[in-house]
Amino acid sequence: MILAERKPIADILSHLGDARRVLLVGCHGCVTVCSAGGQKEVDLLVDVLQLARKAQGQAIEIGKMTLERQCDVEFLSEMLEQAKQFDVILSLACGAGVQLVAERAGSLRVLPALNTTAIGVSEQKGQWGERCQACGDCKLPLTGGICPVTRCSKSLLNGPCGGSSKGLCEIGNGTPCGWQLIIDRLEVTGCLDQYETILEPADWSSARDGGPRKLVREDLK
Amino acid sequence: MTQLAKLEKWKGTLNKCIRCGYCYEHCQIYKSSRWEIDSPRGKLILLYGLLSGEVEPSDYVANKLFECFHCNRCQKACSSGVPIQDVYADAREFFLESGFDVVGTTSQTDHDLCARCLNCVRMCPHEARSFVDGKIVTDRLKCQSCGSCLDICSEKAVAIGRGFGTNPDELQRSIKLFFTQNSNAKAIVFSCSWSTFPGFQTANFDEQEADPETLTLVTVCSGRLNSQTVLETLLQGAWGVLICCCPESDCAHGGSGRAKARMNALQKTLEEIGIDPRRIQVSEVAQGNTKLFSETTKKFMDEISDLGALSIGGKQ
Amino acid sequence: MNSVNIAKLKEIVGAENVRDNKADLYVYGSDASVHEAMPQAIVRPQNTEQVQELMRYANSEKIPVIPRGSGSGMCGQVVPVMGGIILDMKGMNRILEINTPDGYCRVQPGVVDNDLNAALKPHGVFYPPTPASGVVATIGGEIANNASGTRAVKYGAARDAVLAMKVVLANGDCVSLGSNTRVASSGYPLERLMVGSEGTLGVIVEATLRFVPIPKLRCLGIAKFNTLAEAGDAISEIMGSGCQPSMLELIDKIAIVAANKAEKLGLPEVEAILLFEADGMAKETIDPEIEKFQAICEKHNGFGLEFSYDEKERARIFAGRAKLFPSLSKYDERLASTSLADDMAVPFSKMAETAKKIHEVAQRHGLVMTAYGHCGAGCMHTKILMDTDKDFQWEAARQAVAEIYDYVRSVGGTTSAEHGIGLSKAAAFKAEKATTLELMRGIKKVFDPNNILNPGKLMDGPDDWVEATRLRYQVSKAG
Amino acid sequence: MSSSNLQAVLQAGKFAVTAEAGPPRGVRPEIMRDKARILKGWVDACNVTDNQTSVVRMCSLAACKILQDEGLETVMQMVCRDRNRIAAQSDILGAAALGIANLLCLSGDHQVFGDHPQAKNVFDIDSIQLLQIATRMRDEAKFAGGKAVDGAPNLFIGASANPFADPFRIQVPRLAKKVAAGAQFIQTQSIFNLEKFKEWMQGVRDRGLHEKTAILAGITPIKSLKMAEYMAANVAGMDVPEAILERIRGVDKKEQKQEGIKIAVETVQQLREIEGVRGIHIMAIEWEEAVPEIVQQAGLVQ
Repeated sequence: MILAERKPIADILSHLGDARRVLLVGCHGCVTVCSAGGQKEVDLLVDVLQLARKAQGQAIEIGKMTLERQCDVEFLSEMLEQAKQFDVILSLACGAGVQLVAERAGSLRVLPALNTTAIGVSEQKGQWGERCQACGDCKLPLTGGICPVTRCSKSLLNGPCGGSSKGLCEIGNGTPCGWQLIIDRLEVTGCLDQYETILEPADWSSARDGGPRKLVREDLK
Repeated sequence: MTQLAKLEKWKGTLNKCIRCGYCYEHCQIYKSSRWEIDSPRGKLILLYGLLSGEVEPSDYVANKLFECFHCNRCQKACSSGVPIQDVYADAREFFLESGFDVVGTTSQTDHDLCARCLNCVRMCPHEARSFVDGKIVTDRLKCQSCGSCLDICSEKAVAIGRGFGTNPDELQRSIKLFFTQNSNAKAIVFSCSWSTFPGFQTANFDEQEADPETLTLVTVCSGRLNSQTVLETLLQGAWGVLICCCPESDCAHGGSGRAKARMNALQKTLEEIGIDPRRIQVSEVAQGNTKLFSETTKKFMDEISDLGALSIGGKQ
Repeated sequence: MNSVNIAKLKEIVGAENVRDNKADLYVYGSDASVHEAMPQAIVRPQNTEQVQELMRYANSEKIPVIPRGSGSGMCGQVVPVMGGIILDMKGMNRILEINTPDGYCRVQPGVVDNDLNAALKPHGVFYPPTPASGVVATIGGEIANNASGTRAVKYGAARDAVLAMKVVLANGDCVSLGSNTRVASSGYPLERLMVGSEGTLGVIVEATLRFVPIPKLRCLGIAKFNTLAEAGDAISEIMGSGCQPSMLELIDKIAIVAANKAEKLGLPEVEAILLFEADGMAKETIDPEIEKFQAICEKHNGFGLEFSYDEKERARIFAGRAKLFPSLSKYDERLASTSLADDMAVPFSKMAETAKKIHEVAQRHGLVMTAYGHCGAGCMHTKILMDTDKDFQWEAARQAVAEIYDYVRSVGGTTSAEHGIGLSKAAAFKAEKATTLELMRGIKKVFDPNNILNPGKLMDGPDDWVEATRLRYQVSKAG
Repeated sequence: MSSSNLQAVLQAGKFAVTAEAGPPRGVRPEIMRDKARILKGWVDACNVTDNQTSVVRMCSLAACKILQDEGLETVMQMVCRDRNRIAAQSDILGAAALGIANLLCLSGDHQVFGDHPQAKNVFDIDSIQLLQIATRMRDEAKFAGGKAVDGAPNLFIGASANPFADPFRIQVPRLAKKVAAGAQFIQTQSIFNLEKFKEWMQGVRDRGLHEKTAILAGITPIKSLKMAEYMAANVAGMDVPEAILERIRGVDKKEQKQEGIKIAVETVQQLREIEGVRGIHIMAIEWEEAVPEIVQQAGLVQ
């Protein structure tokens, strides 16, 4: 899923400036699964904004909706209609959703309430971790199913570097060494011999470096 | 063992219940409804009637046995030594096996709203929630109605069958009423039902008799109290919110730890928006420690009285 | 049994305050006694007007009405032997007024005793009866049964604390009895007649109660005796000593064993234990009394004497007595504690003798009976610990109860000190009050011509309580 | 054959000695010239670090040129953190053009350690891929993209190795990869745990790698207890046994430097006995004066 977490309230308030009528829009998609932008989080943010404005002695009028998803135009139309009576839309969607709304919100300012961080998985209660950088040329077949681009802090294709110690990466905060995970996987799947083949420099043109990607399926047009 | 046989073995024990009613004051469910069938004594009498044939098993009767917050205060208070929770457990098994599909106070999931994010499955301290055939299912024998899953759900798809005054909407209704009716109202004290709360059983004051500054509300496990209820309390005009929970070591549901983590996050948010974080406080009060409960409340009230009301504008 | 129009009841009190399904009826069909019966409906009135309307309806249809507090009575006072409607008074549970200058408070009947005292505490006063069941009993129930407790020896029973009340009669009229004054001599004190009338004369909808200041200091002592007689002599001498104990409790050996098991107290399992307490404003006045009590106990071979002012210490000393009633179930795994011959009142000097008599009767009938009570007030409690499944045990119990009350009458005692008559003590009551039964029935006729208020109790109570109702225990005809 | 003196020394079977110098965090060349004067004559070549620990310093290319002009042969270190394959090849051409004879290919420390943790890192290629690219430019005069190089950069190419990093069982295979990619010489991480190093060298010899590449054993003289404890606790992949720390703790604060030199010299002498060790690489961080002392005391003067 796409991982995201709420921006610090102080930032949201400063971005809102003195906008009086704010429409909060949640999303039932990934941001609900990682407890960042679902209905509960919208309701909570409504209360926090009201309290904040009350503390600052400024009025605020808040509308709230939670859409099925904000990354499909069809789900936006009704909300955009209602948004006309507001000064600004504060979207709790991931970065993609916020932008699709912004592209269609005409003169209305659209602000993100979340920081989108990664494509990832839920690792345990209250903890999610990044798994994929969307490089467009999946390396997993070569590394036992563990991604060197994402899980290694230096995206080494021929790791580990000299800083790997006791299974952890040199950058600390408990980050596991990507290549330790890869080597363990290769070993357990009986493919450790693959380790000594040198992986050629990657072709990054399919990744973000090649410019914003577009996925076109002629067969579905 | 035939289903009824499972209860048969408790007949001797049920005789031990002398129906003295000393368990009434301990049961949050009875105190909320005040119908005697909702008290531990009432439920034991029902089981007795089941064994003697004077009461037919029915959804209504089965549901009574599933309406319990497992706080175990009745069993602890029963000097006749009736192992009430063990009797209940067998009775629940009997009802489920006999096909009575009742929910009582166990947690239920609205499958249309549910985003299948499984956060509630991970949250459940009793492993009572699981994902089966595309749906979240509650094991009603394991569920202890502690409500840990209540707040974690981003879709607000999780609900406790019947709250007896402890569900979020019920709490918010009591809070709203308290602030509209009492000019002197200042704060809400949320207490979990294991942690001590004042002995008021069922009496309440006539309006002019007392104009209390605080209202104590029971949330069953403090881990079930959701952040929004606390914020809405401040929005209602509360000067502060105090949460009394059990010491973490005593909490059977891991609720104390969660309550502290959740309120800690809220305090940071308050700080960010210029409101003094001391307006939300969590403190541990072990079960039965009435003295500590009132001392804690008093200290809290002194502190927020200095802070004054959440005035409009200016440093809070 | 006349049929009850449930829709009418719902019209009067609102659907959410009426229950008529079998499960609820079954639960409300019993109290802490050995009896049970099925009511036809349970109604929870919210105010006096609703009670009046209910009574007008019931009176017109001649449907029995049984007012009920928490149902903690031990003799079947609220068991609906004639069916009918149970008035669950817990719907009327407001504390209406605390008037410290005039020294009284006004409460509705559904207020629980402990809650009232919790509300009075900040004012430095308490409602005196303080029965052990104060954790659950309601004021209405306590008044209907003239409840009292450990402190009755100094502060009296419910009847001494009730100044006035509002009562709804069988015909629905609401009358005010008594006055909010400490003393009154204005005709028949009908409010005192209502106290102890067990719901047979009217429905109490409001009561004005006197309260007494919480003493600054309390000192509780304990003395152990090797024989009941010695304890009994100590009781009489203490009561005659000119000192005023605020509590004087007797506990016999069986009660001690049960308390030890239930609360793991480790009390010495002697024949008798006396608990004596004196309270007041200053140590100077309390110490002499405590020393006097100690001296009297020692004179009668009392030993293991302790006393303390400290709250925690006092709670420890009192622990054995505090929850004795439920603890008796722990005496023996096979036996259940039943409320039979559960209380009686005898002159102080006869307390020890009565306890001995109880043990002797129990022995003869192959039963286990304990004797304990507020001996300072002459109130003796017993319980029969029996195997409730054995038919012969019930017959033995019936004979034992009859013999005990014959003895009580012979020493000038009375059938009940505080628990009331209900069903299980009706026979003894009728024997004791034989000469005034007609007088009482006349009064009942005036108050309740159609006999709808808690019929089949007191003067109309059964002669043989074993057959009076289906005993709530499953009495298998075996053995 | 490149014009590298280091390569010549190694090929002549002599025990090579290299050192390391960190360029200044400014523009003054004389700082490098001072270091040249200290090291000249004592070492066969001197490494110049490339923004070590992600801290901005004068670039390795310029600093090497300054040392070369002082007559001191250099080893230009190149990390993959700060440049993609285009910049890497362009710097290689520049180095060759300016007569720099040796290249050390490194992955580089993560920018979180340095003074610009907000920076975007590159890592277009890793150290092994850089070895391949540099070797191909030299041997086939071809760029990574396949086009011809106008005059091949004749460099003596090496890499680093850390016998103390985890997982230990992969360190020898990893060395084999580096050798296959073109590593002609290897400078190892600082050695304090000789047992572990010997175990690693055994693995190297078992695969005959010690004949395919020249292994120079890394030495860091301990300057102070604080530095030693820091290295032990905070530098990932650095193994400083408790015994070494005890030795430093055992001497008076003023003596700690001398004790550091003593340990270094002892280590060198033991390293010389290990079959397959073809020289040592002295990393005297900001303490260049220690190099002549160690070389002299360890009897390494040619």
